[in-house]
Amino acid sequence: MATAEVTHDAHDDHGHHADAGFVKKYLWSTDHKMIAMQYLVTGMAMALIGGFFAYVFRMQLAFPGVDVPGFGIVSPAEYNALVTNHGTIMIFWVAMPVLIAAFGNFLIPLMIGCDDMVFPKINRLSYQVFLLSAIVLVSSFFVQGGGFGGAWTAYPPLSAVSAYNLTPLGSTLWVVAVALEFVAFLLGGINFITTAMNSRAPGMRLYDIPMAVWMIVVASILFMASVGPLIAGAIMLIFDQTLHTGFFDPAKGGDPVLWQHLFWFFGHPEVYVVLLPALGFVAEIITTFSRKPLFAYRTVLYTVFGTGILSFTVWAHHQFISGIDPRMAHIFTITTLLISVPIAEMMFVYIATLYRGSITLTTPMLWALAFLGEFLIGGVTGIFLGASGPDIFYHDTYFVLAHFHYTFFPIAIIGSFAGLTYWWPKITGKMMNETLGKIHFWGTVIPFNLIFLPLFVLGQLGQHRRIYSYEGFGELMRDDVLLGMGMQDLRILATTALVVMLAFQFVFFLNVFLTLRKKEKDAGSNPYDANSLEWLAPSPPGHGNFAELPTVYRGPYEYSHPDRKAKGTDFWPQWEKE
Amino acid sequence: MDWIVHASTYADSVDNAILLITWLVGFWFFLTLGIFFWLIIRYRAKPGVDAQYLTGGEAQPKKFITWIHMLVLVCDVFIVVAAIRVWVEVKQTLPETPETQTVRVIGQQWAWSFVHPGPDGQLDTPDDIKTVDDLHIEVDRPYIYELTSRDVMHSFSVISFRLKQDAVPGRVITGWFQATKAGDYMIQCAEMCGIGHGLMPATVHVETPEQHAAWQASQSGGAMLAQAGR
Amino acid sequence: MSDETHGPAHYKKIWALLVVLLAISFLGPFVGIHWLTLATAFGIAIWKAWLVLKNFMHITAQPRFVSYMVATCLVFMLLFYAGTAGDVMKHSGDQWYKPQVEQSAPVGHHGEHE
Amino acid sequence: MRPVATTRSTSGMTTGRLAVWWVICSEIVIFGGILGSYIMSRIAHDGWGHIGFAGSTNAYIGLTNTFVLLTSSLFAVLGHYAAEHEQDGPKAARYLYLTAGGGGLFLCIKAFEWTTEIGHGLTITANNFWSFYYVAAGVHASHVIAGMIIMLIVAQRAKKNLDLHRVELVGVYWHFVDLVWIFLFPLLYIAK
Repeated sequence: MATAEVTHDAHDDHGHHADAGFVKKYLWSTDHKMIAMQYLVTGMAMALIGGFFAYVFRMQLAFPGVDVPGFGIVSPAEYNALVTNHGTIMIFWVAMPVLIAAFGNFLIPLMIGCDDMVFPKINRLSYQVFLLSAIVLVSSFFVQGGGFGGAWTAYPPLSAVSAYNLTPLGSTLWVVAVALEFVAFLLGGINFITTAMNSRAPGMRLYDIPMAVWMIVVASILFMASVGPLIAGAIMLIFDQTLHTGFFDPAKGGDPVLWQHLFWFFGHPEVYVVLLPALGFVAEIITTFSRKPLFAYRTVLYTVFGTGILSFTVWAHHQFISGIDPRMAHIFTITTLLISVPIAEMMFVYIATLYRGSITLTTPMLWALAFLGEFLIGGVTGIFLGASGPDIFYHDTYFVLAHFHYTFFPIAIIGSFAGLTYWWPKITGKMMNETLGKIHFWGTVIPFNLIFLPLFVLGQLGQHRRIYSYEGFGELMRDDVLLGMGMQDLRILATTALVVMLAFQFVFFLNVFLTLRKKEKDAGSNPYDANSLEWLAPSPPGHGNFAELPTVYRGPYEYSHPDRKAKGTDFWPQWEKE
Repeated sequence: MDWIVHASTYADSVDNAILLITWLVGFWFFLTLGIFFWLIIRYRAKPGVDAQYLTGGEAQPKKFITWIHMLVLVCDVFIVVAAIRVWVEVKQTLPETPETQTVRVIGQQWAWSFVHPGPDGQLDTPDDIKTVDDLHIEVDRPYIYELTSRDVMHSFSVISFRLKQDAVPGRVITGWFQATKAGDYMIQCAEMCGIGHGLMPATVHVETPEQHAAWQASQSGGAMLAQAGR
Repeated sequence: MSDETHGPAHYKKIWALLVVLLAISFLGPFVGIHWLTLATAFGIAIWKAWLVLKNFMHITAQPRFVSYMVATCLVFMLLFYAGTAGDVMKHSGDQWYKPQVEQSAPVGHHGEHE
Repeated sequence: MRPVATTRSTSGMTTGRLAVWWVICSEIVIFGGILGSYIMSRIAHDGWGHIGFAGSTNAYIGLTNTFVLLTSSLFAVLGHYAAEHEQDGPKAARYLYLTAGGGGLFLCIKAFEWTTEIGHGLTITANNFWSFYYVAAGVHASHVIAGMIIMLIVAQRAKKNLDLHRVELVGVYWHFVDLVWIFLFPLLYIAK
């Protein structure tokens, strides 16, 4: 059991590390906060690449054959590579590193009241492997033949045989990058799980753990338990590509459907892997800014576990029409619809948290509420796709695309900005500019809806995905389908909105720049009067995080407790004894 | 759902299932969204009004959540039943009437090949008609398709029929359709199949029996040629 | 972690048992009954796995949740198998079949295979 | 110097042991994916039991290798005992060297076996059985190599009576590698 606790000399000792060289401080650090920043910066850089890709192929769709400023004329091969890598980057190199790795690294030790991860060196290794994977992926765009263009699902035989995909090097590098990335997150994930299980502050029982930590840990467990088959599949795919084995080649007795199962057995839980951390951030934010306890903490926890376990039973709903036995579709329809129950319950619980609260619409709160509202759209449109019969129509249309962007965008972008703006004072010690924050918020969320609502309409009209120009399809160039707009007008609308949204991201970078330039650290350790342990640490937390490692006396959401109100305050931090 | 043509017998079934889901889901969506915005507006921070300490352990709100729980489950049951009924109709039953004909659909990079049974109504006979990117069928006649692929995965999708099925190499998948309206409809490939994925539009020509017979007659020469070249 | 049963003598006993089981599973095919071969081979594999888990890895001496973790992962694999086998393991199903012929054995021609 | 975090154990297990079990869980699903795919393909193809497929694997070599791994596992657990109950670092290190030696012997036998098979034209592309054979055994062998490297590092420290708890951890990992082989043996060599 825990014997040694705080050793002040140790902290002083750590203090000297501050004047180590640049490499030692920023690249070779084992400090969980620095590794979090490394993940965050890498993830944001990759987000810029992914966003640029989106800009290029949206321009091509809106104005087929146009010389896209900053890229040039888009060929079909380039178009395929752009959409493929946009998807891959946004999920594996943006959502995962930012939501799980960056926030997990930053928050877990702070929120459970300890000074670092349990395996700091493995943590550093995890980032280095991740960085390597990012480099491998980016390099795959520049090799001979260009980047891999077989969709992020990489269905063989297209992905396995270079005679079919015509990108012999690009596709292999793509698989290698993805496999390396999985290794990085396995290392990181086991670190997160172990830290949260083993290094909690004294007094912190299971039900005293902040939701953000719970969610990141459950997400890491889901990732760890689901990724295995895909790692196995990636190994087989690499052999198929390089040595021409026939794991997925029907001519050699293999089966392409096997890959689909290996992929989606991971691919569906992956949705929840990135969803859960975002939900965790939202829980922290809406409780803080409505000054209320999280409604039914235990119910949320049970629904998280329920969702997690159910998410392993639904994967084939991505394959309804992809060659699986039609009888299996019945089972997967039922399990998929079942998963709506815990998710709906979680939504209701979050919304119920607002009831009789005292809501302040700060920037992080706006992001958190936008997450709930937008994700709701993503959630309900998922029902259409999870039901086998309607999926015959919807499969591979823009409806699917709009649906999962309504889930992934709130998760990866809105969720990240919610977390980032909320914990920014803790990360840097300085408050962000609220006005710029709100401009950025509205400048992101309104265009976001203008991008993807038209795409729902296009999907409803039967437009398929991953087609680089619709000019050859008469049925997809109709006039006057919605409010006097033709289908091409809707595409142009979506593209325009995307450009506007990307432009508004500079407001965020301006805000970051202005904040970092501020001289004084004006945040204080607890700017929001919040309860969880990270607000005890100084902002920004130094090496070792806490001056004295805290002890926990209660749950993280004790806002507006009647006993405390009598004392004239509406929050009751976890670390205060009385 | 009258946005796009429904030109097959089961297009309406698919649309009706979608419509049912739209109503059920739409109800929950607008209800939730309404409550959500109402709460945000109603409970904005006001000076002198404190938040209430509600942990959700109280009996009243708990009962409320359980209720919603049950209602969602009931909606799910309706959706599952509707979805499965459509699914069985489209994917798991084949027409067995004597006028049913079989066509072979083969995907390849980047075109669709079709093998029509020809005047005798039988596949693998000398009068088979092979075409590329043009499928000719008779209106109101049930067709069974045998779908396969020569190289990579493709997907045979006729939106106006609400028909979509992936073509998997090494696997022959059967299904059916019965067109109800004459006309030309678009076939899209709905599974990423390489560089030319965006460039393989094909057409299904739904013809009246007379038109179809005329087309068959015009093709018979070509069919003979194809046969000779075999 | 200080069980008396976990001394070197105990470990050697378990090792001996494992070796005996290995011999049995090796001898299984010599009886020539196909189902018996499979039953001995896989029954014994599971038994051996349990012996190693319990006696060498001390899974029962760990907190209960460790067993649950391992069991959950195994159950997920069974789930994967159950969901996938219907497509990959079968030659035909509802509305589909694989026209593929069996592969030929490469023995006889020692040489290049693509 | 070590963070306080590493000294806590709120779950009731030491951190290292907890992490090793999580590693094992993640390995279970990786091997589960490979072996599950193999089993499905194997059952799908009746011919895979015959000569030229699994019929051509050398069960005697499989038997020897299983024996070698089982024995090395015994050494690992004896090393664990020496480290934990006798606090005897050098003795534990000796057992670890023996274990790693077992791994080395296993790899040598494997190399001989593969060389013979490849010489007979049974390469990874011969047919899908052999593809699975080399991939499954190869991924397992890479775990053997990783285990040996870790084991030698741990043994170096243990010799100086340092980090003795790691002897157990690497042992648990080694037993898992052994466990995988226990299933690979009937799958690749016995079921014909």
